[in-house]
Amino acid sequence: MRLHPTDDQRALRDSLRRLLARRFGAVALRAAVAGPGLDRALWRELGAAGFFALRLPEADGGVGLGLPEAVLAFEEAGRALLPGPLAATCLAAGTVSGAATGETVVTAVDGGGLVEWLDASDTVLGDASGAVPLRSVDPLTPLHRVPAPASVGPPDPVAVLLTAAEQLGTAARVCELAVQHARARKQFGQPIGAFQAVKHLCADMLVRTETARAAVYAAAVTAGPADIAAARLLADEAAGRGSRDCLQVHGGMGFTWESEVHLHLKRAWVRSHRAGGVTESEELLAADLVAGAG
Amino acid sequence: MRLHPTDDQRALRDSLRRLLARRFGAVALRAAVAGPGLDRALWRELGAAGFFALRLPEADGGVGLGLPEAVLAFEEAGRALLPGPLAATCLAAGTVSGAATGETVVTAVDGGGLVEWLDASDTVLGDASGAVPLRSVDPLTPLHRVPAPASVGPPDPVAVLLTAAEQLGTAARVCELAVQHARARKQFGQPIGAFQAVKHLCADMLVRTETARAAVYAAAVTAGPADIAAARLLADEAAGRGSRDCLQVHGGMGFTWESEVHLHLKRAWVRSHRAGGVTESEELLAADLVAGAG
Amino acid sequence: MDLTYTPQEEDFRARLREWLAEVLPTLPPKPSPDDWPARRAYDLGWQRALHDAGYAGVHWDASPTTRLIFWEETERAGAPYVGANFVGLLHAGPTIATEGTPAQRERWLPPILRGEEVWCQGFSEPEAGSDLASLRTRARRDGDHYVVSGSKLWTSHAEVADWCELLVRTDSAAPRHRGITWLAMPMDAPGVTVRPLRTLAGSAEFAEMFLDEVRVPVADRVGAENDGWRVTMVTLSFERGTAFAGEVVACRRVLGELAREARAGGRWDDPALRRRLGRLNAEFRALWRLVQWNAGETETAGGGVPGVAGSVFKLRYSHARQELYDTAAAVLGPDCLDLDRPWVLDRLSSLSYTIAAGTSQIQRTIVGERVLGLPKGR
Amino acid sequence: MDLTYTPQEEDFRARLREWLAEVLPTLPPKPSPDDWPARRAYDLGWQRALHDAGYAGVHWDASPTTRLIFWEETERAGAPYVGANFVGLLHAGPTIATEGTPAQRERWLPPILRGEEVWCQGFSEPEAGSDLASLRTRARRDGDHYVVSGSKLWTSHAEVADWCELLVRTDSAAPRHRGITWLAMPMDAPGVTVRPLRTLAGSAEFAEMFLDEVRVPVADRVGAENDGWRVTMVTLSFERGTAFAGEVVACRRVLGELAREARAGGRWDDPALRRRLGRLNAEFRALWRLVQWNAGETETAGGGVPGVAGSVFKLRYSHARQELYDTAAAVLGPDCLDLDRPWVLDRLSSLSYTIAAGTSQIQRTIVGERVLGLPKGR
Repeated sequence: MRLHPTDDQRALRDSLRRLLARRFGAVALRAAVAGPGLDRALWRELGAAGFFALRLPEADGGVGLGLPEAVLAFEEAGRALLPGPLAATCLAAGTVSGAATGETVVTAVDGGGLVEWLDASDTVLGDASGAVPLRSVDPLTPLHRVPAPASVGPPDPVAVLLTAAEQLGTAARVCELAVQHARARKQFGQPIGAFQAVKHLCADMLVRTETARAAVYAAAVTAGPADIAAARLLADEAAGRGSRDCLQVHGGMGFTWESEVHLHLKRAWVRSHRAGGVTESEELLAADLVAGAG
Repeated sequence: MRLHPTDDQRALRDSLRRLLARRFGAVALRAAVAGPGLDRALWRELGAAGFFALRLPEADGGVGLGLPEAVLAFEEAGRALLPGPLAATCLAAGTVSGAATGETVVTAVDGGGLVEWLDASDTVLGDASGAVPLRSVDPLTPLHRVPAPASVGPPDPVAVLLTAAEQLGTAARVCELAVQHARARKQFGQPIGAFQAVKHLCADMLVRTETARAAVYAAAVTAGPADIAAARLLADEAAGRGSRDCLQVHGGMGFTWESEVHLHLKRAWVRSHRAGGVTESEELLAADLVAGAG
Repeated sequence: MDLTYTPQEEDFRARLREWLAEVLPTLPPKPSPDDWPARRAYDLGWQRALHDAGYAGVHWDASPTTRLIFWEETERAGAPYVGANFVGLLHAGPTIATEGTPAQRERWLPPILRGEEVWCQGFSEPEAGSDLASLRTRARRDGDHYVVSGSKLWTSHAEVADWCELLVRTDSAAPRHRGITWLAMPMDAPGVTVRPLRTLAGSAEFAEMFLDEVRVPVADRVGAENDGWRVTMVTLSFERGTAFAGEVVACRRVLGELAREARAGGRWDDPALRRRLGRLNAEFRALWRLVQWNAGETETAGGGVPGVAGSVFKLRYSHARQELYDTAAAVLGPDCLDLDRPWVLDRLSSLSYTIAAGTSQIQRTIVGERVLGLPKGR
Repeated sequence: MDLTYTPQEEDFRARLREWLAEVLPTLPPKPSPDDWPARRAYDLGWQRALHDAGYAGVHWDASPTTRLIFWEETERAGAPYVGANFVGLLHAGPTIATEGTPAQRERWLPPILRGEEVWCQGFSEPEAGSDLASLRTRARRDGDHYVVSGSKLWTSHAEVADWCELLVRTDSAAPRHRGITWLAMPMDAPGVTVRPLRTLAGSAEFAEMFLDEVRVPVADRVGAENDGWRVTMVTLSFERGTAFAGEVVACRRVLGELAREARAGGRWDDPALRRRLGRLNAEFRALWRLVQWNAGETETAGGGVPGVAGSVFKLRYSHARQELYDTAAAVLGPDCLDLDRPWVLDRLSSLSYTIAAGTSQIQRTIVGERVLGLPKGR
């Protein structure tokens, strides 16, 4: 029993982190904010690296790995603020032609009626008729809203878990950013991270991140609905509160449009509304407590 | 417009504070914890000082003052952890003979079914038949529970406000205790109050206390139900969280039975269940937002 | 404890209310947020109207209670915000009024009150935020001028300002708080470059300002050389007590709108959301009482801790305002991701409340040390 | 990422479970909390039973995963707590095992494992709580003895202990962390006075201990003179990773009981309470995963921050446990004021979780400095 990623899993994570650093680093991120649009070349490169086909059996042209590997990949995507309907395309690999290779970009109508990246996608799953564009709070996630979304069943647990993994990536990244800033920025003659008020904010960010990490990784192993719901709640909290605390640590510096921090907060907000939102997960976990108890 | 107590009001408050310091100081408090029981001599002394008859018109033998003075008196009682069914007796002055003078101790069945100091009281308002004693969490508040309390109307707003005033007294007192300890206690070569983690806990205690104070005093002036509900919520929070923060600042020292801190926390818990509890106040304030809006 | 207003105050309120009812419908339409010259003209026009009606000096001369009534009534009536007049009316002006020479007061104060000149604030720097006293913008004497070089950050309305209240370092050998001087710098002086600073809310309210050998006459120094820190602190907390009165009124209005939106949208049936709104009602009622408390605080200290006003209010209010807009997001559901819906942009803006004008961390230290008397750390 | 157990571990679990099912029904009834001698006998008896069945050394010899299974299964089965054996098994014992001489190991370890001797901990002092290194209890050499004077606080099971692991100052001139020595002191030595310390929960789990010229043989010193701080730190975090496994299992059981109580009492219809219980379910599931994570952490560090185990877990768990019992109070309503109702006393006890064994404030500093590498304050 070892919840830590294996050597192979870490190698996969590291190679994806390198790919994203090379193809979607700080400069590319800023360019994407300035001129939104999906980078299809990057999308195909991700496809070639197996990003969308991780869980597809090798017989079907996939990588033949499992949820743990997908979770690590999505954690990296979250860390890098990689834009696009990643989860929808990943889930469509194997059913929608070209999704696995990154040729086809697939989006989906969410239960709440939102559709991400509708204009940039080749295929949309669900009924998006009458969809109207919103002015999205997240400059890297164009949104449409379907006026009267068809009542759908409970969200796909895998979609919930992959979203949680992205939130975990944000949580880990904003903790890193806060610590970097707290070490470098000096006020009152010392790095601000030497002040307990800042140091303890950072510590709490790490605690939330590592607790969420344990929950997300375990849910990737068990794939149980309650474990996934728990992972979602913990990761949402770690990403949302973490981004805010990171902003607080950055002070005025984090409020500039050029800063990466607010992009994490806004993306965390977008993700927290996916797949039923947190209330649905809370209710599932409440019901789980009395399940089988009559 | 000046929400601060007037000179007369401060004189009244100061004289009551002196009376309580003399008659119910640290030694008497500890003795009361060791051997519970209502000090009838003190009760009569309070009566003689006008504590129960503050709001009774002079024509009826009262002091002829108003809610503001009663609130200041109850704040002092809360500060001192004065035991006994103070609010019930105060509300009964003018209707129950001897209540105003402190000769008669009056308790009441609360809406939630609890009765404080039943055995020590001369008169009980409401139907206490079948009341069974609890083992009270607060060593200075004996409790009975009525098995099936008669459905009562909404709580008397004055009772709610006087309870809020007691909570304010606790909030102010635990803030003082925390600051005293943080100044005196040295660890790592300096007073612990020099550490931001402790200093900021204390600052937040003060912020909660002073915000609650403004709300409680204003409610005493307007006597409006929404103002009173707001005062209750703010004062409950200031007392409950303040007591806990005070405990945290005291570290191990606050955990001894001899410490005053836990008595404030326990009394704050008892008070938070009086008169409908906080949920009722929250609902009243929610309804207030849409009142008259159709 | 007294919440009644004097007949004079009630009269002031009645006259103000009457005047607002008359004048507001005659105002030109609000300019676009991106049209800076139009915004300047609009804000100055409003100040001129206030001046002509006798309300220009309310912040400087009137009692705190009168000021509170002024903010309350203008917000209730939906009058324009102080806008571009903020620094002139609420900071530089009072500083000059207190510390300036008669000639300086005569030169600068009337144009502020009449709505003729806009001021901006050149205090913060890239390396001097919370620790303002570490500012590095240098000024050296050259005859009867100072020559100023450095950069400033978070300067609001810099694009349309006529004057800048500027803190510069005139003695780099002196202890941090000593070698600072307060200057009035004309924004059209050669060497001043202003670059808009876009915030996370997407707007460009603020600017960076670069100063390259800018010449400022010694005669435009307020207070003594190297005494600028004290000069600034005299008025830095000016208006803290009551200037938020309007904002609290605005928050309470938003809260009512939220409750009605929740009822219309069906979310009112969720008791958790309803109680959260109820708690916010308590919160903003209490904050309003705290504003009233603070208005009375300038007289002799009574119950409560004296001097508690500014930082206590700011700590509580910053948090409450963020919670207000987080609750708005809960009311909106997925629509909270749409910048065109009400409150969404406000939610983004509210994120700065725990940072701007002293972070919550700094405020807690102030409360801990100056109000509670806790010792400074080593 | 792997949550499967090895066949050996599964076998261990199965045999343990079987043995527990056999032995637990044969245990004598639990003694009254106030009957100290009976509690000592009960706790030692249970340790003896574990020893005879081959489980005594599980904390010292087995893998972290095996220890986790041990805590999980004993808690699930409702086995007795470690009780009076706590310090011997989980602190003094491992310290002696690591740092003691062969003769010391032979003298002290077997009686701990066999359930024959009880140890208590003499670390904290009235003036040395969070800042343990400031301890003042002095020991001076007198021939082949130390002569110890001072006082200790929060010594649990002192009334029934045979030995005390004692930290004393042997060099008051040395830097704080240097002049400290670790001694094993017999509790029946002349000059030892124990006074019970009643806590806010009304119980007397703890004691104060006064030492007046107590003579301790130099031979009973573990480690070198003045090296006691290092000796202690070697094992202070021992078991942090997995020792809480049983408590997390217990909290999850309580949570299920709370949900059922809420359903029975009608409060389940309140969505706010229901969701709060749902959140706690997430919380304790995650804490369980963190325990499992920590069990795997002793091997080479993988993803996540290495060394994160103890303090991260304690910070989160302390808060979660307090929230659990606060939620219990919400489920109970006014009955939460009745000490005879379940969870009410636990709520009081849970208040110490953010203080005992390092306050949350101290833990955050540890995480900030040792894990995140943030600088120390001046």
